[in-house]
Amino acid sequence: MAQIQTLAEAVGNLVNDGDCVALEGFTHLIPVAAGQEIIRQGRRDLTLVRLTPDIVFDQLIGMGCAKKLVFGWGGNPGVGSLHRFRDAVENGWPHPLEIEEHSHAGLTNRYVAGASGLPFAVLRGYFGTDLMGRTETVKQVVCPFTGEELAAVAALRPDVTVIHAQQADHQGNVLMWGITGVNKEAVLAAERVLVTVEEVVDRLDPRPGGVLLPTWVIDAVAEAPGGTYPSYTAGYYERDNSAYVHWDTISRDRETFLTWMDEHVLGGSMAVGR
Amino acid sequence: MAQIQTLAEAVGNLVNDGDCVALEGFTHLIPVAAGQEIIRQGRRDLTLVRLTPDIVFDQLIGMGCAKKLVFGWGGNPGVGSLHRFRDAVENGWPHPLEIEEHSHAGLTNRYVAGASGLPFAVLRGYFGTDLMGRTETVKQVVCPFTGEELAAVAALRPDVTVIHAQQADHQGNVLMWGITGVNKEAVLAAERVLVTVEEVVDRLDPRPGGVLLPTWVIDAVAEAPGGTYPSYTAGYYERDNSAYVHWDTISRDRETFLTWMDEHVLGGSMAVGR
Amino acid sequence: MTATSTARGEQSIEYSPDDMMIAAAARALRGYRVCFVGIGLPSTAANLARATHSPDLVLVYESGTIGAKPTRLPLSIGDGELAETADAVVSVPEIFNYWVQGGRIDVGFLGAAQMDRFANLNSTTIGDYEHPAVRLPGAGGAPEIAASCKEVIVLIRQSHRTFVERLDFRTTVGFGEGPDDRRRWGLRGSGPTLVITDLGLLRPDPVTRELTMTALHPGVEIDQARAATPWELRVAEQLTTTEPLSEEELRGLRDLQATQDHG
Amino acid sequence: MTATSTARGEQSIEYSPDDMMIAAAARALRGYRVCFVGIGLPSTAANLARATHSPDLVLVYESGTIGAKPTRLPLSIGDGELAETADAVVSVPEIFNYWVQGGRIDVGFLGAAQMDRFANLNSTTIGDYEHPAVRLPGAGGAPEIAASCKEVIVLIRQSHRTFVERLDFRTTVGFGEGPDDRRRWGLRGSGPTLVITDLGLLRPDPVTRELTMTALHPGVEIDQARAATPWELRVAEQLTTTEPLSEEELRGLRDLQATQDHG
Repeated sequence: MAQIQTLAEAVGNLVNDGDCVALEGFTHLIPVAAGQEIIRQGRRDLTLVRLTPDIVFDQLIGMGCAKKLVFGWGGNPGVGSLHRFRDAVENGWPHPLEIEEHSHAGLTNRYVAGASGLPFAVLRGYFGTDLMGRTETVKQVVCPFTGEELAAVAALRPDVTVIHAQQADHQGNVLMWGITGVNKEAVLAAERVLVTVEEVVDRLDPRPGGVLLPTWVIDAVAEAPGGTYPSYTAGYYERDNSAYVHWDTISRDRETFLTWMDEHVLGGSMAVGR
Repeated sequence: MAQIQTLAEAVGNLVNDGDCVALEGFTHLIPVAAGQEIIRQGRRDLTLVRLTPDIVFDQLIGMGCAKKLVFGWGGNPGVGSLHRFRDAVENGWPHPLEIEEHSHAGLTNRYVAGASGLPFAVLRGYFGTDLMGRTETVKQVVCPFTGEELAAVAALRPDVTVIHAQQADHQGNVLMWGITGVNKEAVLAAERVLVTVEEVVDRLDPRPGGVLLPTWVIDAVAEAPGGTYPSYTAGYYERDNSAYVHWDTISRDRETFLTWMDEHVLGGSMAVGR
Repeated sequence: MTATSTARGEQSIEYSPDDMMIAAAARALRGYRVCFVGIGLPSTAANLARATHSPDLVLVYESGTIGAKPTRLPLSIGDGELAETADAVVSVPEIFNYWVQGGRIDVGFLGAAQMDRFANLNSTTIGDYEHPAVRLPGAGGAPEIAASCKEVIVLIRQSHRTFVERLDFRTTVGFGEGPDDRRRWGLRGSGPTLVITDLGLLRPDPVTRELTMTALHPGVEIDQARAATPWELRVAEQLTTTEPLSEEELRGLRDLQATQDHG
Repeated sequence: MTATSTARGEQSIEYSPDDMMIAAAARALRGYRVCFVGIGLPSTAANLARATHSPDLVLVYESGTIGAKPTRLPLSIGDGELAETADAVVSVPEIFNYWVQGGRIDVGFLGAAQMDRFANLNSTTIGDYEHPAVRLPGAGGAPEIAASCKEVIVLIRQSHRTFVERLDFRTTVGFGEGPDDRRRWGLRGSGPTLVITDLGLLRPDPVTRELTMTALHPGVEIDQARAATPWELRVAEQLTTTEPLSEEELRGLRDLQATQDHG
C-alpha cells in the first residue's frame, strides 16, 4: 500500500546510493521534480534508466549522481544534444559514465519481461547492428518451432521506479492519462515504486485513456505540482519550450550549469548539497 | 479499410471451408450472431479457436462445422457442461472433433505472439502438466541469460478473427469497452478480420476503458444488434441467464438440439441448411 | 448434502457442507491483500470475506477486472458487474502476464474434479484422454494461477471420486511428485498451502509436500476423512476442529446468495 | 543552406534544400496508408502530405499515438497535441510489439548522422565508441522501424560528413552488406526503398541493394552528387529530375512551419 509522503521523505526512504533507478516518462509525465530531489539528496553511484533521458537526466549526470546510464535515446527533444551527458561520455566529467544502450523496443521489452516475471523477452532486432555485443543484456534465442534466430533481451528489474502521474487518491491509487509510455511496465518491473502526482484528490474519476495503478503496487506517492516542468502534464499545463531551448545554453558550459543548478535546484532546498 | 457489409455478406466473403477461425470474446462481447451465420452458411472443416468456447461453439460443433477446436476452457459458464462439445469428444457426434487445448495464459500468449510478428511467446507454465506433449504448439525454450527452462508457445495466426464490439463509425473504425479480453490480440494476429457491432454511429466518442481498432486493421464490419445474445454487451443489454440455464436442457439431447437449431438459427434465414 | 446443525448459545444454525467450505475459505483469506477469484464457491467465499472480516480485500478476476467490488454474486468471471465496480479493467494478456505471472497476486482459489496427494489437479477428462468417459471443461486459468499466485487454496469435496491415487490427467501442478518439482519447473508461487474440503482442512507437509489433514469440520470424525481418501491419509499430530459457522457468517452468506438471480 | 529559385510560369519560388527534401518526402508518401513518423523533417513531411495529397494518411508516432491529426507541428514525438488528436493512444510496448513489429506500418521515416552505401545508419557515435569525438543521442526507435516497417524512407543530407564508406557505428540496419542480410537477420520489412537527400533521390539496386542515384533535384548536377559521395556513386541509367516545389507545396509547408512555436 502506498504511503502518501513528501517528495523529500519518499526519495529519502526509497532511493539509496548504488541503486538502479528507472525514472520513466516517455515524452510525457517526466519525473523532473523527483529527479531533482535525488540530486538535492546527493545520491551517488546510481544506475539510471530511461528510454529517453532528457534534461533532468542531464542534470543528474552533470551533478555526479550517475555511475551508469541505461537508455535508448539521449537528447534534448526538438532542440539537440544533452551537453552534460555528452561531456560525461566524451570527456569523463564530472566522472566517467558507464553506458548501456538499447533500441527503444529492446529496452521496452526488458521492462515487459521484468513486469511479466520472465527472465527475458524476445524481439526482432539487434542483429546486424553494433548495439549487439556491446551489452550482456542482449543475446540470441532460437525459436523452438521454426528454428528462426531472434534477439533476446534480459529482464530489467529496477530497484526503484519513479514516475509522475496526474492524480492519486488518499489511499494511494494513481491515475494517469494521455501518453503513458512504458510507465506501467516500469512500475510493475520494479522492486520499489515512487509516484509523484500533480495532486491528491478525493476521488479518481474514470476517463478516456485513463490508466489506474492500484495502491498495492506502489510504495510512496508524493505530491509534486508542476513536477514535470519544463515538460508538460496533460490536463494540467503545457510544455515550456523556451526552457528546453534555454537548457541548450545553460548546459553547454560546466560553470554555467553548476551555477544554474545551485540557484534553481539546490538553492531552495534543505539539501545536503554537492 | 473495413467494408461495412451485412453479416451474411461479411461471413460469405471472409470465412471459407477449412479456415482457422477465431471467434473471441472473453466472457463479454461474444460473437454469437456471427457464429450462427457461419452455421447458416454451412461452413465445414473449420478449426475453431477461442479461450472460452461456450454456447455458440456448442452450436457450431453440434451442427458439424468444426473439424478441430483450439481452446482453454469449454463450458456453459455458471451452469455446467457443453453437451454438444462433450458429445463430439466423447462419442464422435456428429463427427469426431480434434482438440488442442491450452491453459488460458498459453493460448493468450499464442495470440500475443501472432499479433507481435513473432514465431513464439514465452511463459511460466505447462511443465509438469499433461497439457505438455499433447500439442506441437508447446515446447521448451532455455533463457540465454539464466539458463532457466521456460515454456514456449507457437504463434497463432487465424485465417479469420471474428469479434463483436459496441460501435463502429461509417469509416469502419471500431470501439469496444468493458471487458475486452484478448480481442485486440486476436484481431491483430489474424489474416482477415470481421467485427460485428451493436450499431454503426456517426462518431465514436472516447470513453473510459474504450479500446479503438482502426479501420485499416479490419476487413469487414457488420451491424448485428443483440449480436451477443444470450450473453451481454456492456452499455446495451444484460445477459439472459435463463437462456444459459435453458441451453443445458436443449443441448443434452441430439434431436432436441437439432429441432431447436432449425427453429431458432436456421429457420429465419436463406441458409443452405445442413 | 446433509445439513449440519450446530448449537451456538440458544440458537441452532442450519448449514450445508458447502456452506462450511465457503466459510472456511472466507476465513482463510484473512490477512491477504489480493485474491484471484474464479466463479462458484471461490467467488462466494471471497465476497463473504469482503462482507465480513476483510472489506479491503482486492478481488482480481481472470477477465481483467482488478479490484472488483460486486454488490451481487457474479454469474461469470466476466460479469458486467465486475467491470463496472472494478478499479481497473485490463486485457487478458495483461492479467496473465503482468499480474499473475508477475507475482502480484497473494492468493488464488482453485477447484477441480480430481486431486491427488500432492495437490495436483485434474479438470480435463475423466478416463482416457483420447476417449474420455467424461470430458470436463479443461484448464482455463488454473495452471497459471497455481504456478504464479504466491499461495493457492483448493476447494474440493473429499471422496473417492475426487481424491484419487492417480489423476486421469494432470491439468494443474500442485507439488508434482514432491518437494523439488515446483522449483525445477520454474513455478514461482508456493503452491497449494491449504485444501478445504467438506470434511476439513489439509495442508502440505513442510518437508514432503504430501497433503496432511490438519483440521476437521465440526461433527466430522477422522475415520470419515480416512474413508473418503483412497490413499493412506496423513493426519497432523495436533488435529484441530474448525469453528462452526457463526451467525454473522451465515447471515453474510445468505445475503450474498440472495443476490444471485439464476434467471 | 542556399536558397533555390525556380521559375513557375511568371512567378519565382524561393525555397531551401531542406524545403526540397521535405517536399520530396511528402510526395513519396502518396499511396501509403500508415506512416510511422519521427520528429523534425519527417514529421513536417508527413503533415505536408496530409495537408496536400493524402488527407487520410494515418500518422503513427512512437509515443503510442495512432492516427494523430495535429493542427500544428508537434514539438516532440510525445507532444500533447498528438495524443489529443489521435484515434487511439496505446502504450509504448504495444506500439513496438503489435504495431511496428506486427507489420502494421506501411512506411517509416528515418534520419541519421551517417549512412553507408547499403543504407545502414549511424545515430550513436562519431569516432570510436568507447571514446567518441561526438556522442549522438543513440538508437531510439530507429532499429525496429528499419526492421519491421514495410518500407523505410531515409532523409539525410548528402556530403562526406554524412555519406561514409564505413559507419563509425551501425545503429540501424539498411541492407547490411548486401541482398541476403535482412532475411538472415529476421527483419521482415523491405528496408530502405528510398533515400532523399538535399541533392536528389537514391534507391537500392534491386539485385545488389547498393544505393543508386535515381533522380536529382532541380538545378543539381550529377557531378555534385558524385563529389558529395565518398564511394563511387552508382547512377541510374535513366536519371530523372524531381519536380520543383509547387506553389501549393510551398504554401502548405510555410503554413505548417508557421504553426511551430519554438517559445
